[in-house]
Amino acid sequence: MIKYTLRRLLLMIPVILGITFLVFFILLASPGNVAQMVLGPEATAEDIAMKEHDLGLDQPIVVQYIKYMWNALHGDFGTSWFQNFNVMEEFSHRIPYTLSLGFLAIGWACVLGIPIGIIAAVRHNHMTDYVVTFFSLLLSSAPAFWLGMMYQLFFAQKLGWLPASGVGSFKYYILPSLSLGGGILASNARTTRTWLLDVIRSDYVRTARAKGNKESTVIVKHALRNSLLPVITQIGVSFSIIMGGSVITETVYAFPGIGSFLINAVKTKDIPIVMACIVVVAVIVGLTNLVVDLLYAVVDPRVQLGSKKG
Amino acid sequence: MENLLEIKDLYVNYETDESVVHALNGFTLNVKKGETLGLVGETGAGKTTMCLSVLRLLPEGVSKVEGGSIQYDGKDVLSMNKSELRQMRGAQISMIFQDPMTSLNPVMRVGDQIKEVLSLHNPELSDKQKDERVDDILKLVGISPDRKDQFPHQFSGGMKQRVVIAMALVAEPQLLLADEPTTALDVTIQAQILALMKQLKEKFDSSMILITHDLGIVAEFCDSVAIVYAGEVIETGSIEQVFERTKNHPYTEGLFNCIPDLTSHAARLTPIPGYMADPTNLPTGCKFADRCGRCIDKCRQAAPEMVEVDPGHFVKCNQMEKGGSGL
Amino acid sequence: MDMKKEKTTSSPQKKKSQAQLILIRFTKNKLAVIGLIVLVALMLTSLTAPLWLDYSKVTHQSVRESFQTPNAEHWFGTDQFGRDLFARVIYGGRISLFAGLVTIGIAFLLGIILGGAAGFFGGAVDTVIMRFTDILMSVPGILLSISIVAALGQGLFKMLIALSVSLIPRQARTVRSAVITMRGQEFVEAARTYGCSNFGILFRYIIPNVLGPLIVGVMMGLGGVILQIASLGYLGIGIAPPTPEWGTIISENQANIMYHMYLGIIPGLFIMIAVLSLNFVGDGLRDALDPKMKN
Amino acid sequence: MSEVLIETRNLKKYFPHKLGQVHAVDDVSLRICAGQTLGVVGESGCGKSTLGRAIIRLHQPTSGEVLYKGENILNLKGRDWRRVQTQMQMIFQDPYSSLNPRMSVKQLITEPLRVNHVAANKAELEERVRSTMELCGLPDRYDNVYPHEMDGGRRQRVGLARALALNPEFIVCDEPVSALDVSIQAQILNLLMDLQESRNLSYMFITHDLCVVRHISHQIMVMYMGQVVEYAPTDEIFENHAHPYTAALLSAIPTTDLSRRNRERVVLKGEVSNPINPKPGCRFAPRCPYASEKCNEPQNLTEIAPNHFVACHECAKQAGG
Repeated sequence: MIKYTLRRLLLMIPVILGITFLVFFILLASPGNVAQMVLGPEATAEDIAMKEHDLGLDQPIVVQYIKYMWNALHGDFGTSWFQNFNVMEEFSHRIPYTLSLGFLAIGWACVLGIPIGIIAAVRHNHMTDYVVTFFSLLLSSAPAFWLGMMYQLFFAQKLGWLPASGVGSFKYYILPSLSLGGGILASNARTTRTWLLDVIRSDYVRTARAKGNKESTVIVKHALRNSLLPVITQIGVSFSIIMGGSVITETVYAFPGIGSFLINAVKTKDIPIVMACIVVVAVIVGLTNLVVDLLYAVVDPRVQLGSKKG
Repeated sequence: MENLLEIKDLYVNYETDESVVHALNGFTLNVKKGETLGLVGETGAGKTTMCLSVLRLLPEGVSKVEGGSIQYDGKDVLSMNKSELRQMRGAQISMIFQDPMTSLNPVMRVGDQIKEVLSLHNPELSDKQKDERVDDILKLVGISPDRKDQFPHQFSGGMKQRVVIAMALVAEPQLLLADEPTTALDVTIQAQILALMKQLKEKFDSSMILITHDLGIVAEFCDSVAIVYAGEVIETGSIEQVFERTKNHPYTEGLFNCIPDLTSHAARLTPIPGYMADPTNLPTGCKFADRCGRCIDKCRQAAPEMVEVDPGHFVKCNQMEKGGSGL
Repeated sequence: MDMKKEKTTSSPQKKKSQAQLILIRFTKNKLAVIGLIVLVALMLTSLTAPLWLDYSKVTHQSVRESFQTPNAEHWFGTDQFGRDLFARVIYGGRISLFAGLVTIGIAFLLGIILGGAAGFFGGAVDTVIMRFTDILMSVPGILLSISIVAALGQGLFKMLIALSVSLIPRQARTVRSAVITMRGQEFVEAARTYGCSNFGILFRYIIPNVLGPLIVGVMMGLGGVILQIASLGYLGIGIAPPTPEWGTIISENQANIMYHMYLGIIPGLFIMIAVLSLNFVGDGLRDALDPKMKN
Repeated sequence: MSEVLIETRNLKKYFPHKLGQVHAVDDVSLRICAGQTLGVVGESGCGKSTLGRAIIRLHQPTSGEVLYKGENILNLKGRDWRRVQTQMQMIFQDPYSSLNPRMSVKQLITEPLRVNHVAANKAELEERVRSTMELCGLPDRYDNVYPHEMDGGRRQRVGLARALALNPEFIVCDEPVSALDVSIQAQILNLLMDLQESRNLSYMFITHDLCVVRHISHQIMVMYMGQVVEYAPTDEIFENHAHPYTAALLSAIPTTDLSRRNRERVVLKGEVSNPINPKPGCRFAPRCPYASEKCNEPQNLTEIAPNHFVACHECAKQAGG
């Protein structure tokens, strides 16, 4: 187990280097003079040259990248070009918010999504099945930001049950996490339903019935565990979607995570923040995928750790 | 010996969105206590449907029992309620499925899957006693008990089928339904498994229906045989009577001729002409008429009745008379 | 013998051809049919929009008519500048559907080329392409698109690039796994025995058999792209205003939806209906194509 | 004996595996004469399918030679290889996955002709497809019937017609009747034998079913875990086989002849061992009732009777070879 985890961690490094270099290259190799943007339109030529020297923009991109990554390794993600605060410091405040929102959203998606999927599968071809399929498709077709706005409009502004935006006690997390996790809740329900239907038709479930088991035991003890395997992989994939979604949901709810932080940085081309965001998210997604794979190996005896390709 | 299982005139259909499949059309079969009956038929003859009907495991919504009765040990299976059915399955009648690769729960230990049968049907046993029973049955089927904590994927095809047999026999059922237990296995492993099943059947003195498409297996492992074609039993009798090959149903005769048997030196096999009867639109009268060399008009109009050509040897053919060979 | 083998196919009289079978199964799925009708209606209205709704109505401002709730003259009411919401939503649809189709088209084509090559040739080609997709997929798609917009700036064309870059890896992955399963089939081996070339096998044997599930993937993918376009629009980094786009319309009116709910609800509903109908059609098509789903 | 059509010398095919090499086909030398059928028999995993595919270079062999009419074909390229390739065809076991579901019967049979540009013009192409379909019992109303509309027996006829379209001289039949019902099986076997007589075809008939192989082959080769254990004319194998594995195979086959019902049986113990990096010597030793120390040395095929080879020093000694 540990050997496998170490190997996976080592394998994550080239991936993170790859994505960071790619984004770094795209951001810096793009048209438009960055220093000009930072100083504003009336800056003189030598101001721009001096600024470029400060930011090290005059060196070849590869050198800048190596310098950037070297600092990043030591936890120094540089300072923001526009508000010149230390990026890492700002991030350390914001990351806990984004993570807690993400985990809560995944929590809703599992706690509500999986049981709904099970009910839909067990009541196959009945009314409940059609209702569940319809609503889960509805939920995953609605844009996350619009969903957020609608929750905000009804539950916060019109009914006043929950705060509309900002952050504070747990109540502030409910609406954002529900709208962030809505799409995942729908796909969890659908995956559970499809796989449970498949497993119910399999031979070993028929054997379980032929032994004299009650239908409920057959479903819970035999069918369910086998159908949860693909759902776990689904949760792994959905965590990276959640990280993406948080950018939007945090903007709707003015939630102080790294998501909303990224949007302003993008508009002003504040490279250090965008880069820091990419690195942090890549690490988080990489770690969660690893955790999900370990969980999968625990649940499914057929998976031998180590023999799985990296 | 009175009959343990009596199936009389059973009709079962499958309704799909395109067509209705008539899987069983007046299926009649009796199994005596302690008897090993071989059930022979080709793909789509209704062999598996029969087993699933006896255990009432037919897929709901798609399948429908149109008529007929199934009597097990004097009780009417079709009118049993859920709890009676559950007591019957696994304890009175148990089933061995064809493909060992998919018949075991892949994420559950082998020992636990066998023990589950005991906890269902022998709740009075303590946990320790159940473990002992599991170890005994595993030894009996030739698997060392210390492998009981392993998972199905760690066993080969042959070993998996031994686990399935252990699971089917651990509650000592009276009737064992074996649906092509060795088709998916190699011939040397098949010999081991069939020898094992014969030995265990005698040990537990249970009756068995061995379903196969291989007449050779029936000749070597069964006491009596029933030949099935298009959802109907068209010939039944003891092994000696049927394999004597003098008073067979034309289809049985056709089967004998087209099997490349070890001892036959014929230059060419004589195949049965034509193709399987289509279960979605079965002909009136005898269903084998189109492929039968000796078909006469009567065969196409009137559905044949079972005729007793010899005591205990029945053939469903319009051209056979009671006691005589007729052909 | 399980149920499937129990049903032998009939004697050789002409059965319904494959296409008819798929059509029958598709029409049996009510939701899919409704989805198709709605989709076609949406496509037609936005395609023919210039014919019956001139563009000026989209930009025409009149303070006097601002914040009108949906009425006879302005079917969807007007926004704070008095612009007709109905015209903006219809023209917004043009952009979303057009951009969506182009993006999913690019992703589909490159997906087939990359995924097909990786799946079919395997070995070094496969590892290189797969490692590259691993890198691109290590970060959520929308983050990738956002960074590309940050680099290239805003605009329709730039957004198309940003979106397709985040879509190509997923599409390549699906194509690759479909090709790998198909490559193992015996009819591909048979094609090799009579000397069919690699390209012949890929395009005459593998791609035709893989197209079915791929089209379902494109349907679902298109829904996802429309959502992403709207999200970028909402975040203000999509298509530069004043070009009407569903996402931008919602973000423009976000401040006023407290008292003028229709301004927020109607464009949102349009996005949902478009994506929902795409998902229904995709769902229906997948069940129709997959013979296993009998009952 | 007519001239030798196909010959292999020390043919080997190893597959790479995480833990080493799987010796699928290990040093196989065989000869097939024109118009003759060689039956290759063995249980699953013995390498018989790989052998068939290696001979027609569907799998490129690791080492050894394959001679077609005396010419080694393993490193032929371009036009020369194409010329030989059209002479060697194959039919497959699973009638459901060996036909492209997207093509009608006519297209399926035309494919080989189209790919090799064999027919001068369209009319000749049509005529050739028509005659091949007729030959395999497929009337022309099947032209635009699709594989999913036919049952196993008819699909196998289409597979055969596709193989015959190029008028090959040699066909590898990989378990062509195993997936079919008994009554349909007999039809396909008779068709294969009739075609052999009328067109002087030679077959390599691969199967696990000894009864079927007895009926159709002139010579039989028994394989176990990639190695040839016994190789002899058909009657020699059935009447006086020497190798214990052949004996076990024969005794395990259930027969409808009631007199043989309680014959003395050779029931093998244990299971096939692990094929990765096998030790030298006889791989059947762990399950063989007569295993001895000498079995660990490599066994070579010794001729104990005219054309009857066996790879076991013990049996060779007993048969006085």
